[in-house]
Amino acid sequence: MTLANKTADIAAAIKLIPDGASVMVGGFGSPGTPFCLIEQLVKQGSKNLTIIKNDANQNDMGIDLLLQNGQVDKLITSHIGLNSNAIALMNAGSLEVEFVPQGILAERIRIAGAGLLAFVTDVGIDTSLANGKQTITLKGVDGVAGILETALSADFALIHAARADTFGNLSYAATAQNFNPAMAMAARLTIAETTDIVPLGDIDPDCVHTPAPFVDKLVHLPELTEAYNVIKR
Amino acid sequence: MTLANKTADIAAAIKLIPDGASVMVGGFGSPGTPFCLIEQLVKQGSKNLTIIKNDANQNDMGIDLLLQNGQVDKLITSHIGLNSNAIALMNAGSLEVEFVPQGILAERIRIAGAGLLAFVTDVGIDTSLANGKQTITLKGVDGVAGILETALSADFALIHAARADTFGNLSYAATAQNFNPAMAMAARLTIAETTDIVPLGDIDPDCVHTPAPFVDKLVHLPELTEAYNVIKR
Amino acid sequence: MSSNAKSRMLSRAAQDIAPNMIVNLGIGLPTGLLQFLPQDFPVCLHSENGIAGIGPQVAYDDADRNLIDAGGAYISPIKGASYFDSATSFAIVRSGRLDLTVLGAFQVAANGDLANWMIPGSFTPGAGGAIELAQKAKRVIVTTMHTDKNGKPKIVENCNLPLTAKNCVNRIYTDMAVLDVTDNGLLLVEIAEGNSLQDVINATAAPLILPQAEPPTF
Amino acid sequence: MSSNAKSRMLSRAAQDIAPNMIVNLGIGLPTGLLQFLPQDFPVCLHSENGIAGIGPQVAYDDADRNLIDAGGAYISPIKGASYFDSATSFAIVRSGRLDLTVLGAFQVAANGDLANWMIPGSFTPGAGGAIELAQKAKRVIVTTMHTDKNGKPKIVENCNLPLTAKNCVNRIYTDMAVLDVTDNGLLLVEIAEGNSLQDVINATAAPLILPQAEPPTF
Repeated sequence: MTLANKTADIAAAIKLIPDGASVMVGGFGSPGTPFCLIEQLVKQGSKNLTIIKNDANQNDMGIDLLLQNGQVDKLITSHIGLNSNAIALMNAGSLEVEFVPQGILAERIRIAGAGLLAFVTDVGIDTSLANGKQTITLKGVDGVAGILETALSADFALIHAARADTFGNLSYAATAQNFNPAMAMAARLTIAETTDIVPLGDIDPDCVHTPAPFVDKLVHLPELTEAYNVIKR
Repeated sequence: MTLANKTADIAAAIKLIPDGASVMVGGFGSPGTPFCLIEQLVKQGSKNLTIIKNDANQNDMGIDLLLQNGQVDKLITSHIGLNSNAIALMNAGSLEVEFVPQGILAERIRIAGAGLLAFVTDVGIDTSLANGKQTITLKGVDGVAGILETALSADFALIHAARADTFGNLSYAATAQNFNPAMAMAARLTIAETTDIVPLGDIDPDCVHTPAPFVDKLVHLPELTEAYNVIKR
Repeated sequence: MSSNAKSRMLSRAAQDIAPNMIVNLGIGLPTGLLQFLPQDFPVCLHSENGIAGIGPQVAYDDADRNLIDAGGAYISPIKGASYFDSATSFAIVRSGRLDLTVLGAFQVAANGDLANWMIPGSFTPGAGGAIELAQKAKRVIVTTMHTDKNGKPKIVENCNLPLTAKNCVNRIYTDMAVLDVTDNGLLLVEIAEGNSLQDVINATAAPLILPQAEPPTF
Repeated sequence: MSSNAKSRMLSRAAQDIAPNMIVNLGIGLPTGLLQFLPQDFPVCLHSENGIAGIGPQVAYDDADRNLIDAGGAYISPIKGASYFDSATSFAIVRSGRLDLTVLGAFQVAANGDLANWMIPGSFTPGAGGAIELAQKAKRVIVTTMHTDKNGKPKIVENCNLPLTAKNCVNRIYTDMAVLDVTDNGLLLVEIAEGNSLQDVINATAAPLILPQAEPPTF
């Protein structure tokens, strides 16, 4: 038995993303953000996107470039406090923002990746976060048990990995892991970028973070650009 | 900052398990089964246990020793086909068995470990597996969406790891991983056994399978007994 | 089933595996398909106990005690394999990443219902991972003897055993025939050498849609 | 707040960290507690972006670009650290593995309600991980200035800002006092040096339960 080679040209991979697509983007702050894939999506200009990302990066980098370029209709996120442009767009009514508590966001994505429909949690049950959400009572238990949080899937996931083999097994470095594993699972088509594509067998099967069945396209980056460095403040 | 040393004597660790406890036991077949912790529990003789394990091991090994010793009231499992003793006890009415589809069992455990209450799935929705279970309709969606599967937690988890550091970071080998990571998360007290306890810093933080916050007690095994070898057939 | 008939069935079923599929082979007969794939065939074999990239089985003396498939056979990984926990393994299954699963059967119904995990009163081992495999793989094929050891048909109009999953089977390979589950019922696709059309009809407890021309043999 | 008052507050709050706790320090003021722990103090610091075992912050030039805390500061791991994904990180939080979290606040109510993520109409950045930290850590302490920059009390009878979590705060450390949330309301535990009892009462918009004896200073 042998395994498929999933390496692809960056333009060809991003070309798959049409107007109106929903796109998950890995990263928590800068670490794990697929800056090169995002920049290609900016260059390509796909419009009316729904972007799902933990945060909105900082001004002038990462998904802020998509926001500034008017490509995004809706952002599903946990926190945009470091991006004043995103806050301004939201306040001006030109960007719809759905806020989700961070761990609930991660779990809604993971649940979708696990092929499940929803989960029940007591997180936020006594606050305005529960407004408008379906509540669930459990058989044999008095009172409302929790809020129903629905699975969050997407058409595409853009992933940044430290390392990949040609079949698409991925490993991440330190806190660059964050949302990438769950997003790779939850998208109908997952595109991963990395500077380090190694031959089959060069990643210890015990040290694979994202198994290749979750990865569809693999883009080789010749080098990391300046954006990958955490911003000085 | 330094980190706690969680190593414990096997007798002292298992002593914590009282009569009537619910105990998750890692392993799928032999790989990942904590045979030594189980044997200590047999020696100790705690009674009226609820055991949660993917399978019932094979006759005369692993949790079959607990079954034969009359220590188990209830077994929650996905498959007991390789243990004729377990099937006989079940048919005789002296062992209550709750069958759960394997992936649903894994997810009910993981959901508990993730501090959530339940999840919704369409798995088994059109079969007798749905009998007696709560069904859920989703707001704005016609018809029944799925079955509510509740989180499955336990008082204790018994885990077999290939390697651990003294703080309790665990790594597993090959398919011995199986149910161990989710069970370590889902128990109120997690006891892990391993032959290989290494100093802090000797496990690459990127290659930790079960982070130490999920592990409470760490038992050092001087060696693996014959039971750890997959049975010849 | 003669070992010839079995080989012919498995060899024919192996043709259902297209290049670069992700495939889960159920315990028992289905695992036997492997021997009929070319050695360098591009396919990723998944086993629900936590591996993608299964290679050849290995003898006990060479076995890694931590490395088995879901049936308990000692296996080797191919280059590019990955190991993962059970929750992730079934995330692969339920999220539709399996292109194909090959399962055994107690009964298959004309509408694709599958019963393969329980014979009430005689055999109740639990379903293991079969329910999710049957319900969630993109394509589900069954390899089975056409009749049980008492000669009773296993392909039936309606299953009377508890179902593994409804309406899930796409194709059935037996020692006697290849059958497709269609919206209109079971279509006879091929007949195994040495069997007549009437043999197949007699051994099947569901109506068969017959092709216009003489069905090819395999 | 003078840097003296701030140091005093953080130094006092640091005493809330018992040996071998697993602790999450919120963004901003709470991170400052670290400098008041002995260098070899046994504690596991968790950050929700995916690390347990945070060590000292590092300068930009020495930073690993893949290694930050949830506030974006460059950090180092201590020996025995682990990295994990966001879903696992919040599994640690929601399953009650955090012994303690230290959070900032816009408002804290007499019953322990916390508001720290949204000022409608002026600041809506999203809650990040605060909701789950506040609701699920075994012990929740708040470090905050006693009043906002306009001198308005932040400790109130009832929050009028959207809540992060209800009834979650156990103790409040400010530049003026230490207050415990009890079933009967806020108990004044200690007063910061240089403040009178009346100063604290004046700066607090909720009734205070006063100790029998003169409260100690810190």
